[in-house]
Amino acid sequence: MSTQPFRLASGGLIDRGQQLDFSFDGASYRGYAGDTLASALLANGVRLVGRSFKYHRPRGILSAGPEEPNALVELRSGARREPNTRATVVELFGGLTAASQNRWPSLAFDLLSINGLVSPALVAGFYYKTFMWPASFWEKLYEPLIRRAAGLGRAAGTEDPDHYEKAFAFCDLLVIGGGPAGLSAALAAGRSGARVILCDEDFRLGGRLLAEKREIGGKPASEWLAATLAELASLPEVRIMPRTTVFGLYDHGIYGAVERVADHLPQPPAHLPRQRGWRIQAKRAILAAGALERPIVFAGNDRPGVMLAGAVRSYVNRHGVLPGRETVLFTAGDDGWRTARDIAAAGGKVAAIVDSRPADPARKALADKLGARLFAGGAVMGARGGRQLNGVTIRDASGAVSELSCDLLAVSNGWNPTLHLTSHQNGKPAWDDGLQCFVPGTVPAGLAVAGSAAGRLTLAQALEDGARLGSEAAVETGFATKLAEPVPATDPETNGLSPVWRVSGGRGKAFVDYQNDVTDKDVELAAREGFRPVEHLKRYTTLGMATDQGKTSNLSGLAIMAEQTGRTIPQTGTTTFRPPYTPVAIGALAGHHRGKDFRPIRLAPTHDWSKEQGAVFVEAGQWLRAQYYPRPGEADWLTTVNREVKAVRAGVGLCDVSTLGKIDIQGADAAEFLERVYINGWKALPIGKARYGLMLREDGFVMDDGTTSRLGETHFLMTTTTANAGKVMQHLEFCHQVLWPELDIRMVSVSEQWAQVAIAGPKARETLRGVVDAEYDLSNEAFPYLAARPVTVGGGIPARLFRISFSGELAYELAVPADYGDAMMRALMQAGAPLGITPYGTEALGVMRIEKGHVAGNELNGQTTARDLGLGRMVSSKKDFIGRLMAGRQALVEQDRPAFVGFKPVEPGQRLRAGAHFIGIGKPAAMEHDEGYMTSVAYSPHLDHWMGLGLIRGGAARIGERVRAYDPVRNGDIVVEICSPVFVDPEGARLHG
Amino acid sequence: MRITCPHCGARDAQEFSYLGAADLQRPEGMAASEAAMADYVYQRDNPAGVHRELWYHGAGCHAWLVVTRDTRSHAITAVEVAKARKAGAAA
Amino acid sequence: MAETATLWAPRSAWAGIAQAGQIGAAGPAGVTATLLDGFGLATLIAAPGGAPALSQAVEGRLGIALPATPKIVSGVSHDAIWSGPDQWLLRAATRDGFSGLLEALSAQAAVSDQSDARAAMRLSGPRVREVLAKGVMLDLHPAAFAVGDTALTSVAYIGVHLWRLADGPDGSVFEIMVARSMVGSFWSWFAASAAEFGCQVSIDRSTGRG
Amino acid sequence: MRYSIFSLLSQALQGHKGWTPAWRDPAPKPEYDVIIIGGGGHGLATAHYLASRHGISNVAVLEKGYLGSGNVGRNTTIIRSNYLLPGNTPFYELSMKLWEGLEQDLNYNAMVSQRGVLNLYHSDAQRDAFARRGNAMRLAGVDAELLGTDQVRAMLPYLDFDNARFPIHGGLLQRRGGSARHDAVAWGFARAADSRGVDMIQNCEVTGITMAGGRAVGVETSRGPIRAKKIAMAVAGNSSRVAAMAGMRLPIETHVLQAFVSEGLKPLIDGVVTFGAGHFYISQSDKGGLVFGGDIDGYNSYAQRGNLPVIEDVMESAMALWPGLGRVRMLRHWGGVMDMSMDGSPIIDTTPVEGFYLNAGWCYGGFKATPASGFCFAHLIATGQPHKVATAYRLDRFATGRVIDEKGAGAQPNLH
Repeated sequence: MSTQPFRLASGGLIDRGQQLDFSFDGASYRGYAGDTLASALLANGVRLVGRSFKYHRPRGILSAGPEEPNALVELRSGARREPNTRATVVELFGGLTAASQNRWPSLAFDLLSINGLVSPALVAGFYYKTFMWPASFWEKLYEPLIRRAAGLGRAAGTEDPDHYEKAFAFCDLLVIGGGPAGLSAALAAGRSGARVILCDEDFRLGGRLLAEKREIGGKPASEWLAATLAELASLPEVRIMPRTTVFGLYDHGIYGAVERVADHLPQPPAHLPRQRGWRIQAKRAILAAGALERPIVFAGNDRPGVMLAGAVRSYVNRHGVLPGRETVLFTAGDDGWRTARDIAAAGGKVAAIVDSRPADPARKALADKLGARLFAGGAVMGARGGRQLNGVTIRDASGAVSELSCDLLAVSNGWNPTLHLTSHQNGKPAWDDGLQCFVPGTVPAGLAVAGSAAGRLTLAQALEDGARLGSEAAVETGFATKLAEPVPATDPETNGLSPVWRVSGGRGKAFVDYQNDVTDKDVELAAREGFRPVEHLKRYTTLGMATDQGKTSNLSGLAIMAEQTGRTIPQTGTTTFRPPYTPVAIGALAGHHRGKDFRPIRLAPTHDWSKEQGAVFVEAGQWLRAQYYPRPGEADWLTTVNREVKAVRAGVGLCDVSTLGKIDIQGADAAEFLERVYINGWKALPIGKARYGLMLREDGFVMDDGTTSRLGETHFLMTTTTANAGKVMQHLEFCHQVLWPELDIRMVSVSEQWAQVAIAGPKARETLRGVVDAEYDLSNEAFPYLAARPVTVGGGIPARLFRISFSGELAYELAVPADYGDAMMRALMQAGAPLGITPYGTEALGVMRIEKGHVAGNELNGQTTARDLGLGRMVSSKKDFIGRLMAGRQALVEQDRPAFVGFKPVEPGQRLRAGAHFIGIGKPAAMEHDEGYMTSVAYSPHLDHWMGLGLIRGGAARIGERVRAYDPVRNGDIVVEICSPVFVDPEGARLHG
Repeated sequence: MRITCPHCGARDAQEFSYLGAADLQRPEGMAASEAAMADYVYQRDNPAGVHRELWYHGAGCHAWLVVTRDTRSHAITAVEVAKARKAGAAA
Repeated sequence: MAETATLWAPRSAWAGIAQAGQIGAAGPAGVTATLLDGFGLATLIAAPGGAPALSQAVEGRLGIALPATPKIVSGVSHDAIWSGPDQWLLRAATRDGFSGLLEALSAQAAVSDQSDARAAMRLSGPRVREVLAKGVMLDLHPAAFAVGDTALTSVAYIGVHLWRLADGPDGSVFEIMVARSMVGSFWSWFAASAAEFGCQVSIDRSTGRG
Repeated sequence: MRYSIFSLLSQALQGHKGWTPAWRDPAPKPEYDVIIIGGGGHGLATAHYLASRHGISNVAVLEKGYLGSGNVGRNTTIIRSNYLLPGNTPFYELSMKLWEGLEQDLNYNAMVSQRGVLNLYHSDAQRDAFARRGNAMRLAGVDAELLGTDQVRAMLPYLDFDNARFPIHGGLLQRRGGSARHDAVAWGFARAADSRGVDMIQNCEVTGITMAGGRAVGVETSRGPIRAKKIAMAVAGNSSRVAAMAGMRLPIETHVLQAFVSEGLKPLIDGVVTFGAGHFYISQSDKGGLVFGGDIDGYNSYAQRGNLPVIEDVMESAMALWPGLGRVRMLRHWGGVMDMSMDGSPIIDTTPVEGFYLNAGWCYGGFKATPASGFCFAHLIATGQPHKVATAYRLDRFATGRVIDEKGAGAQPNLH
């Protein structure tokens, strides 16, 4: 266990009483509660953390926040491994394990660093210019090599053991960022009683206040912070959400956020998710996300030990870690000097300060006070060192070059406002020439930007903006704000800056985009080859396309392109950002919806009964339906289904049909309405009778079918297919509300109210007799085919009985209130037991409907017309209805359109397959000879051979002809005979029995 | 997006399903021409800008709504109940 | 007849889905769920222009007017719950006499019995809003969704009908109804969402009312 | 300059100082033989094939932004020819053949990579529909294999086979399907067309079509008027807007489709996989990012961005298909605007306006079609006749009923 050699003796917002052991690349270390993985690694003197993407250069820790491009690790192990995790935002926990990535065999010795040697050829876009010959080598040789080398960390791939959830929140004001601006805003709005949500990605609130030594109201800023947090906690309508990143801004004030509920723990505690994805609906929002510091492009600027100056202050002041023994500061403005001051205050050594600006007596005096050499008007040309920085090359104002040794180079080049969310709705940032940065340009409605995120970079401005915008938001959402308290004063600060985008003249690569290994030379090459629009620059060089989305690189790249093309930065382009602000775990946005919970499952009221009967279930849209009921000793599903079919045709069977859509239609115009939505007539349907109906889409193709019964003069019950129930309801509502609101139609779905079962077979009536109350006459005369009437069962339970048949047998459908669905099945089984009643599933149902030539889902595929399906005679010519005109279009009434017929194998033992195409015998298997396809097949135990339904050119006119059923994807190619689609009982004698 | 259903109040757009242009007139009756119907079924203005369009509040009150929305910004400026357009007094 | 009665025993929508007891975190339950059963429920849809007459008819019989906006209006034994323009759910505490009532109202409305079509539960407890926030895409803050407000919406891709019944010292009381066929998936969502706070589940077989 | 390993190495030795612009940046001439409106994939491909196959190089491609700024640079890079209907299959197969020879044709490595496209099925009915499609492909000379669960499991062991809401029953595999580097396709076509003299004119927005005697004779642009003998539009996403300039309404709605990429990861998945029980497809780029997407948002939009419901739907489908993706992070998401046609299939045709040619309606399938679209559009522009594989893509098919509706969804664009 190490001794944390770089940890300061005191100070920092860490709990030194709470030691946390962790490991990195197998070595054990110790940190404290309050550390990030990065701060703990630095405390332990670990500098080399990763390898770069293309050249496998050693990389360390650049930043102290979400912009980190270099220090990416694989966090945790096994199924919980999280690749590409920024060490700078990982909250340290006891037992944490992390490993470096993109190196082999080890971080210190990485064989692929050989890429550095051939790097002259590996410039931007090199792959577009080569690997073209021979063509087949791309997939076989070149690409596998590239794929293996590319990528960074390794995902686990195996099932994520943690769970996730979603949540929805609503507020008057959403504050994004818990620094001084955000806290002031939340306080100002919260005091008015407005509902405020404040989210901060950090685990501790305070933003830059945690990293700086500042004063508010004449006292250390930490006191103001503590008092503010305490007051916010006391406000009941204010919700503070740390560890929560607002990642995206969507339409109408909806913000996406991810709350890391348990990422700071070894594992989520029982009953808690790992992360929670939030949809936050905010009437107003204030973006107070601060700013991100900018590096400078110079040779070797990626050496471990080169760090952003503000990050150095974070480590010193917040984490009590001095990341180097001997520091050189390279700064383009006043802000960097804070780093020198804070290092000195912490007892560290500042060897030199290189300030790009001309000499200034005050700065000279300060440098002297800090004991640092000052290179005014100078620049760092290069940084030396392999796995760790060991010195810099400095050019002074006179052009003289000197070498200086150091192990930490703090770089300060001003800050870029964290304006990402303002560009999520295509908003373009605007260039501020005074500040030399992009500031929010067009800002989406409802959003305001405060403090550094707006380019108002001083603490005083942050506090002022927050208070003002927070109180404005409260007023705008209907809350009266108390007289605003004066914004407390802060210690003075200056922000003089003269940014340096690139220092030329050094030896070695100078990186613009660290993570994607894009150098200044790559940008120059893009300019030379005409990839000058900013999007071409990004896409050609991959600048800004890495996991940090260019947070530290986009502006430098633009600046170098501007310099190359003789334009200004804003003429060259703008930086825009796409959501998410930082990468978001897929699991967090999926929440509960995975595995069986991906989508709801619908179960029929008879489901448990079917389960008890040993049913195998099948997905039918959202429903699970009993597919077949295997019995012990049955060899395969076909044996079972054959038994079920035979039992129905010989005796009686029962099959749940509760899943069919049932729509109750009432109103004076109900019959007229049906006339308009179905192709056939309804006005003459007598009360107490059912009729088969077919409805089209307005484009003339079939939408759905089903039986509809007339329960009263103005009362119908429509049934739809299981799959289309919702779609049909929506269609009918459209027809009523949008097309014909003048009709008196009152519709409601009653699908859930009724359990419905088909009882089919010659003994169906006898079975029903034992279930339907005695006063109802079920004789063929009293209750003929297509009768549909209320009955009672079980001594007065209201029920509906329909004499309809999908199987072609004497059949009924009995519907009872769903609470009685289970009982109905038991009563039927009991009544039918002496008759050999057999439960059957959707497979047997399918066999029998194919035997009868009834169309179903495979035929109603959205590409068929009523005419195609042999149902053209149903079409009424006396009325207008949905789809009438379009069904009559030229191409839909052509004689050679494939039409519905049956098929049987010429060799009776041969199996048919749905999806086979029909080819004329003797014709080559080619598209121009394609005559149609098989829609449905089944084995008929009645006929003792396979049978099929399908669509073939010429249709019924070709009955008796033979064709090939060509099924190359299953190696099938057999001869079939075209036949009538009705295989069993074509006269319908069974039906009417 | 949020759509303010005149019946139910402001709801997430996820509760609704979208159909398309709202102001198309179905050619009604036996006298309607095939060409007019093809135009109704297939041709669209598809403006980049203000668009009146039909949404169905399927997860809510089942009302068809006419939403006026800008297809460039997604900003919604009006929501009406479709049925009220013709039914008027009857509803 | 006794045999018939046993054979024709009704089975609740909740049967096989949820049981009484504590789910999720141990200790004091953050939310309490009471599974409701045995209530009567029907859709009433007024004829064009017929809503006032229907409301009068209901008020005359049950003492409650039909709300014109998304509200629930409760009487002694019945609730009228807005469920769409000119459309309501009428809920009765028990099914006794319910079919007679529906028969009587069918002169003024399209009436459809839905007593078996929904599973319902009552939720209360200090964390109830936090549980609902994991699926309900509506603002349930009392300023936005007051006692008596009702909404048709969806939770975890499942259509729900919910209302705020009361506010009490232990948090608010909500009731939520879902389609019978989806109650298993709904419960899966609910149990996962409530687990964090611990949930006490009980079953009220007698009545749909508290 | 010709690209090769030799030019690359020789340039490496001289600091890459000798590379020249990939294309010129010319000012528009007053008149061209052909103006192509739209410098996206299809417009650039059309220019290349006009110049290389028909010898017509007095051509300008007018682009309102930068080359490739539309959907060619926003898609999920999938190429495939696994279509069902005879109107489509030969066209997409021609496209696949052009992809297979693209790098040699263009002297540009667009990283065409045939690592396979697998469409999963989750029910017997879906299997039958896929068999029908696979057989149709085979009849058209396209490779197709119908796999069972075990074969899919062997290829993709990480998928959810044991606890899925919609269990995987198998898949339809086209091994020749795969992906290509989208930007490079645009750049390759642009560079090749430029080398034959085509003018690529960026930042040149067409604001009007100039008509004379019922004929289109030129365009008004942000860079001044330009005359042309023939004017061809390939501006998917904005087709209705440009067609309106010529007085036409189209059977098209503009919708937004979102796409997603994860952080770069070491290889996890080789080919393209599509989920059959939801809207989701995924592949992995050569850089290591998982590239994935789902359904269109479903409402008319020109905003090039979408909303959370569809984003969440995509993530849920991702987890339903492959529960190991939970900790993988989505890095970026974006949107492109699509020409959603009324039957889900494109239009390549002449128009009632003489001299005005239409290439539109690509829905979200335009990228894979890029080479054949350019090839067939160039053929139509040059010869006045449709190319034989594109004869079904007529504008009047909606009136005649000869719709090409692969999904059977009908005249509702957001269902295609």
